[in-house]
Amino acid sequence: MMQAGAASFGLSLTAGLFAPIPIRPPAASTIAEGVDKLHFTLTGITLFFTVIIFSTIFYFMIKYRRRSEDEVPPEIEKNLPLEIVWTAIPTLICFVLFFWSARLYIRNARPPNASTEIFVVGKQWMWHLQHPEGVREINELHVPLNTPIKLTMTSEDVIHDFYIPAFRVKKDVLPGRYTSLWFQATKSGTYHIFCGQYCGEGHANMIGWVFVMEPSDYAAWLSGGASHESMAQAGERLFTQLGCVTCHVADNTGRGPSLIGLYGKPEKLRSGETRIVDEALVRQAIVFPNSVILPNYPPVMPTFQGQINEEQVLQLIAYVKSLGTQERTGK
Amino acid sequence: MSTAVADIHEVPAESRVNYLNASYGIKSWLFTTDHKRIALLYLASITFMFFIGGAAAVLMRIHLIEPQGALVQPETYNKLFSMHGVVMVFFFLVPSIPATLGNFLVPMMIGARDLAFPKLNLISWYIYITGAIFTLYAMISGGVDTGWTFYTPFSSLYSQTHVIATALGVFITGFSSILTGLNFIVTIHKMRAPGMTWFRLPLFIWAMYATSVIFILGTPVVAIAIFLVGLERIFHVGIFDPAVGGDPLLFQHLFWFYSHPAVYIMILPAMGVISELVTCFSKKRIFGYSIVAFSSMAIAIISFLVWGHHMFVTGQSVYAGLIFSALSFLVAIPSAIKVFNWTSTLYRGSISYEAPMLYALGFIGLFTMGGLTGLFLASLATDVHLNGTYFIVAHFHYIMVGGAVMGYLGGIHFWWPKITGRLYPDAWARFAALVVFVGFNLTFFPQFMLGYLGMPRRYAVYPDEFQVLNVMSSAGASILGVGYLIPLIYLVWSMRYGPAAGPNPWGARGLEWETPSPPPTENFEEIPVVTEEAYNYTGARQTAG
Amino acid sequence: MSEHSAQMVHGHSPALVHQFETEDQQREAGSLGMWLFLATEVMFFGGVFMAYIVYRALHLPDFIQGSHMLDVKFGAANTAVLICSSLTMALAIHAAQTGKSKSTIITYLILTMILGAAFLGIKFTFEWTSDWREGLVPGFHFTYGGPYASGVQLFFCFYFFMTGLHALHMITGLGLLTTLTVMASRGRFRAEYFAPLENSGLYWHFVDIVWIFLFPLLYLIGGRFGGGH
Amino acid sequence: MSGHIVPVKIYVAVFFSLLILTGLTTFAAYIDMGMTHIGHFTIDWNTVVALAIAVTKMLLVVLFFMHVKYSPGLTRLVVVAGFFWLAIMVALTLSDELTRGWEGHPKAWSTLLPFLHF
Repeated sequence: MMQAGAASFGLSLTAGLFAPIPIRPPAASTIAEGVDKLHFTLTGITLFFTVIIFSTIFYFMIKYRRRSEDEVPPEIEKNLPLEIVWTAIPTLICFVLFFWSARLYIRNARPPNASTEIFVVGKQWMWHLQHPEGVREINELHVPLNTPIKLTMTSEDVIHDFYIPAFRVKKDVLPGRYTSLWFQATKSGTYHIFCGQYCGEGHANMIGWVFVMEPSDYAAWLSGGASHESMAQAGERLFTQLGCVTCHVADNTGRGPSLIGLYGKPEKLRSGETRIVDEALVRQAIVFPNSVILPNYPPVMPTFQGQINEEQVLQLIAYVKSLGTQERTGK
Repeated sequence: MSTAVADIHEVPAESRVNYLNASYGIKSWLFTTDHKRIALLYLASITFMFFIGGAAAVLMRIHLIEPQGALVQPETYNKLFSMHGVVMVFFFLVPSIPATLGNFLVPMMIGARDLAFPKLNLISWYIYITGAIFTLYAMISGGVDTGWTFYTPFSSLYSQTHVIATALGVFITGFSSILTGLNFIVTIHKMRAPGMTWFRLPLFIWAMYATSVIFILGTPVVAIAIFLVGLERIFHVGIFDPAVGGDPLLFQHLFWFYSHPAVYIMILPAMGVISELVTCFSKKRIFGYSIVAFSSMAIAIISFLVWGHHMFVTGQSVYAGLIFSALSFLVAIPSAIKVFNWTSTLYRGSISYEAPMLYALGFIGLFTMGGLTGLFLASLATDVHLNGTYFIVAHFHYIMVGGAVMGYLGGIHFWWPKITGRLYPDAWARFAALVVFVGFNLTFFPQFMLGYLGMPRRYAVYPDEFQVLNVMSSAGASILGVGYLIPLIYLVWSMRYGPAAGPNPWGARGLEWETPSPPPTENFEEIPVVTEEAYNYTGARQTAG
Repeated sequence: MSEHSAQMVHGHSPALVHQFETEDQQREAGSLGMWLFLATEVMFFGGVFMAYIVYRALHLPDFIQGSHMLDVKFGAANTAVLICSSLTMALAIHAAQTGKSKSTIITYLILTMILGAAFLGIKFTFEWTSDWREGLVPGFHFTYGGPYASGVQLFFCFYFFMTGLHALHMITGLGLLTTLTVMASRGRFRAEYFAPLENSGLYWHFVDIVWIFLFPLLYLIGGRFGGGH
Repeated sequence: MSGHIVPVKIYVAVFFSLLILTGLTTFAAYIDMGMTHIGHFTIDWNTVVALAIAVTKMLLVVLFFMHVKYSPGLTRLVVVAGFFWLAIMVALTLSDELTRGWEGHPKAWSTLLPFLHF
C-alpha cells in the first residue's frame, strides 16, 4: 500500500511537475558548452552501463531463477579473456576521459592575457567586489558581454567559494591567499552567484547576482553614479597615509626598495630564491615583510597585518602594479 | 568441507549451550571477550547511532521542503547536517560492517576460536562508546556546526559551537577503528584453520583484510589532523591560521588522506558481503575469485592515492589536480571489475530471491550508479562545476547508503539466523528491501539533478527554482525512513518469536554455517580442517548427495 | 570462561590463552600486532612530520631562526641518552632470551628506566623550563618579538607538539617498563617466553627512532653556522 | 624467526655507530654546505646530510635492535608498508604544496601545453 502510494505520488510529481524542471542550468559562458558536452558524455556512459548491468541482472534473475531445490548449476571456471576485456574497456574509457577533462580544465583555469581584472573579497557572509576603475559592489557583479573577466579573490575570514553555475566556474576563496578564476560571458542576463564552500551560519545567504550587460551598457553603468577614484588611486592614497612612501622612495634613496618598475618582473630574494613580483608576493610583503626581503635591504619593515583589510591590500597592490609599468630608475 | 560435522545439528537451539545463553546478566555482556557478544554490543550501539543520524536527516529533509526553510533556523540546520555527517560517518558507517559482521564472522569464517586479541576487542568497543559519549554530549549541549569535514579555519577559529567535544569524540573513536583493524589483520594472518589457505578464504575475509589496512594506516592521520584543530582552537597558535602563516589547505590534505580511503572502509566490507550473498543465492562459485580478491586489495591501496580530488577547486595547484585526477580514474577499474564478476556469477546459476539477495542485487545496481557518477567528479572540468553541490551529496549517498547500507542490511539479514538462531519473516523482509530501494532512489536521484542545476550543498535556504526537486527528494526520504524502520521491528520481533533457524537455513557454504545457530562460545567443537575452496556449491552437493 | 577448559584440552603452558592453538602462534600474533601498532604510530607521527615539512618549506628562514634559539647540546645529549637506553633495552631482551637470571633482566630494565627518566629530566628541567622563561611557549607564554615572530611561533608550536607527543610516548614506555620489571621480578620471563619484553622493546626502540629524526629536524635546521642564509 | 639470538657484540657495535653518527650529524650542522637552486626547487645540503644520517641511524636501530634483519618477511612487509604509506602522504601532499606558486609564472602554463596539443 505504501509502495502504491509512493508510486502514485512519484507519478503525479513526474507528470505535473517534471515539465518545468530544466535539465541543465543556463549556459552563459564560453566554458559552459565544453563542460556540458563532457557532462552529457559522462551521463551517456553512466546510462549505458547502468542499463547494461540492470538489464543483465533482470535477464539472469528471470532466466536462471531457481526452479527446484535440487538443481545443480554448472561449474563455470573463470574466463580470462573476458576478464581482460572488461578490465581493458573501463581502462580505455578512463584514459580518454582523463585527457579530455584535463585539457578542458587547463583551458578553463588559464585566464587569457587580455582579461579585465575584478577583485573579490569574501567575508562572512557577503561578497565585496571592486572594479579597477574603483566601482565597488556588494553581492552583485556587473560584467560586460563577450569580454574575458578575471576575478582575483581572497577572504577576510574563513574559506568561501565563488560559484556561478551558469558559467560552470567555481573556485574557493581562501584567507591569506589569492585564487583566481576567469570567464567570458556569452549571454546577457542575470545569473546566480553562490558560496560553494560551507562558511558558517549565513552560508546559504551568501549569494548574489551576476549581471551580464552589453559592453555599451556596462560602460554607462561603470561611469554612472558618483565619481570614483580608481583602485590604484585609492592605493596611492593609502600608500601615503600608511607612511609607506617614507621608505619606498621613488628615486630609490629610502630604506626600502623603490617600487617603480618592480611589478611583474622576477626578483632574487635574500633567501636565494627568485620570484616573480605578483599579487601574492606584494601581499606577502605587506603582511609578512621579513619573508620576502630583497638583498641589500635591512629587514626593518613592520607588518601591516590587522591594520588594513583585504580590500585595502588589493588597492595597494593595484597601486604597486600601476608603478610597475613605469621605467625603473636604477639601483 | 570440513571434518567438524557432528550430530549437534539435531539438538534444538534452546537446550544447547551457545554463546547467548552461556552466561547471563549485564556483567556477562559488559565484560565479555567473546567476539560474537562484542559484535552484538556494537550492533546495538551503531543501530542507536544510526537512528540518531537518521533523525537528523529526517529533520533536514522536512526543513528543505520550503525554499525559505520549513522547520528551523539556518543555525540549527547547520548543526543538523553536521550531526548527521559526524554520526553517520564516524559512528555508523565506518564501524558498521567491520565491527558487527566482521567481529562476528572473521574468526568463524577462518575457523578460529576468537580474534587474536579478545580483550583488545572489548577495549575497542569501550573506546567507541567513549567517543560516542563525547559526540552525543556535544550534540545535547548545543551541537556543532562545522560539518563532518571540520574545515579550518572555520572549525579552529570561527565556529562558536562545541567543536572540541565533537573533535575529541571523533579522535577517540578513531582508536577503536585502529585496534579493530589491527586485530583483524593479525587474526587473518595467524589464526586460519589448517588448510585455510589465502585463496580458500571467503571474499568477505579479503574485504575485511583490505578494510583493516585502511583502518590502521589511514585513521592515525585523521586523528592527528583533528587533534591539531583542537590545539589550534584552544591555544590559537596558528597551525592552520593563515594570519600566522598557517595553511588551511594542509588540514584538508591530512583530513582527506584518511577520509577518502574511509569511503572504501565503508564500501569494501559491503562488497565482501555481496560476494557471499550472490554466491549463496545463485548456488555458484564466484566468477573470477582471485580477481575479485585482488581488486579488493587494489582498491584499498589506490584509495590512498586519490584524496586530492576532493580539493580540485579549493586552491590546490593545477599540477596536483592533474595527478589526483589521473589516479582517481584508476580506482574505477577494480570497482568495475567487481561489478562485472558479480553479474557474471548469476549466469546459469540457480537464483532464489530471499531478502538478502534482494539487498545484494539492489547493491549492485546502486553501486554501479554511484561508481559511474564518480567519474564526473574524477573528471577535472566537470568536477569544477559539480564540486560542493548536491551532485556530490547524491553521489556519495549512492555509494554509502545505496552501497554500504544496502550491503550492511543484506549481511544482517543473511547472518541473522546464525547470530540469533532465529528466522525473521521473509515476506516482510523482501517488502522492506523493496521499500528501501524505491525510497532510496526517490530521495537521491533528484539530488543529482539539483547538483547539476547548481544547488550548493549545506544550504539552509535556497532559491525557489530548486523547490520541486527538493520536495521530491523529501518525499522519497519519508519512504526510505519507513523502509529502515520495518526491519528494526521484525528483527527485534524475531529474536523472541521467530522460528528456530537451524545451522544453515540458506544452504550456504562456509565454516560459519557448519556450527550450530547460535554458535557455541568456542565457535567450533574442534578446529576444522579445510580441504576445498570457498563457495563450493556445485561440488558440495555431489559429495553430500 | 573457557580459558581453563581450553588449556586442559590442549595441555599447554599457563601463558597460552584459549584462542591460540600453540605458543608459537601466540608469540607470532603478539609480535605482528606490535608491528602493526608501530605502523599506525608511523602514520600518527607522520601526520605531524608532514605538517612540519610543509611549514618548513613555506617558512624556512623563520624555522631556521627558531631552531637557532634551541640549545643543541641538550638535543645531542638527549640523543645519546636515548641510544644508551635502546642498548640496555636490547640487552634486557638478550638476557631473557639467553636464560640469564632474573636479576640481570631487572638490572637492564631499571637502567633503561633511569636513562628514560634522564631524557625526560633534561627535556623538562633544562629545555622546556628555560623556553618558558624566555617566553617561547606559544599559546601560554609567547613574548618573542624579534624577526620572523609569527614563523618562529609556528616553529615553537611544532617543537612543543612534537617533543610533547614524543615525551608522552616516553612516559607510556616508562609505564610499560615498570610493568615488565614487576613481571621479571615474579620470574615470568624464561628463554621460551619473553614476548611482553620483546614487544615492549620494539615500542621503546620506535620511540628512540622518532627522536633520531626530531633531533636534526628541530635542532639542526639549515645548519648552525651564522644566522642562516 | 624471532627466536634468533643477536650476539652482544653486534649490539655494542651498533650502539657505538649510533653515538658516532650522532656526533657526526651535530658536527655537520656547523659546516655551511650551501644550497643548490634547481628551477623551483631549493636543495639545502645541510638538511640532506642530516636526514641521510638520521635514516642510517634508523636503519641500524630497526635492523639490529628491533631484529628486523632476522625477522620473517611479514614483519618486513609491515615495516616497509608503514614507511611506504608515509611516503605516499608526503609525496602527494607536496605535489600540491610545492607547485602551488607555479601558476603565477607565465611560463608555468607552457609545461602543461602537451595536454592542450595532443
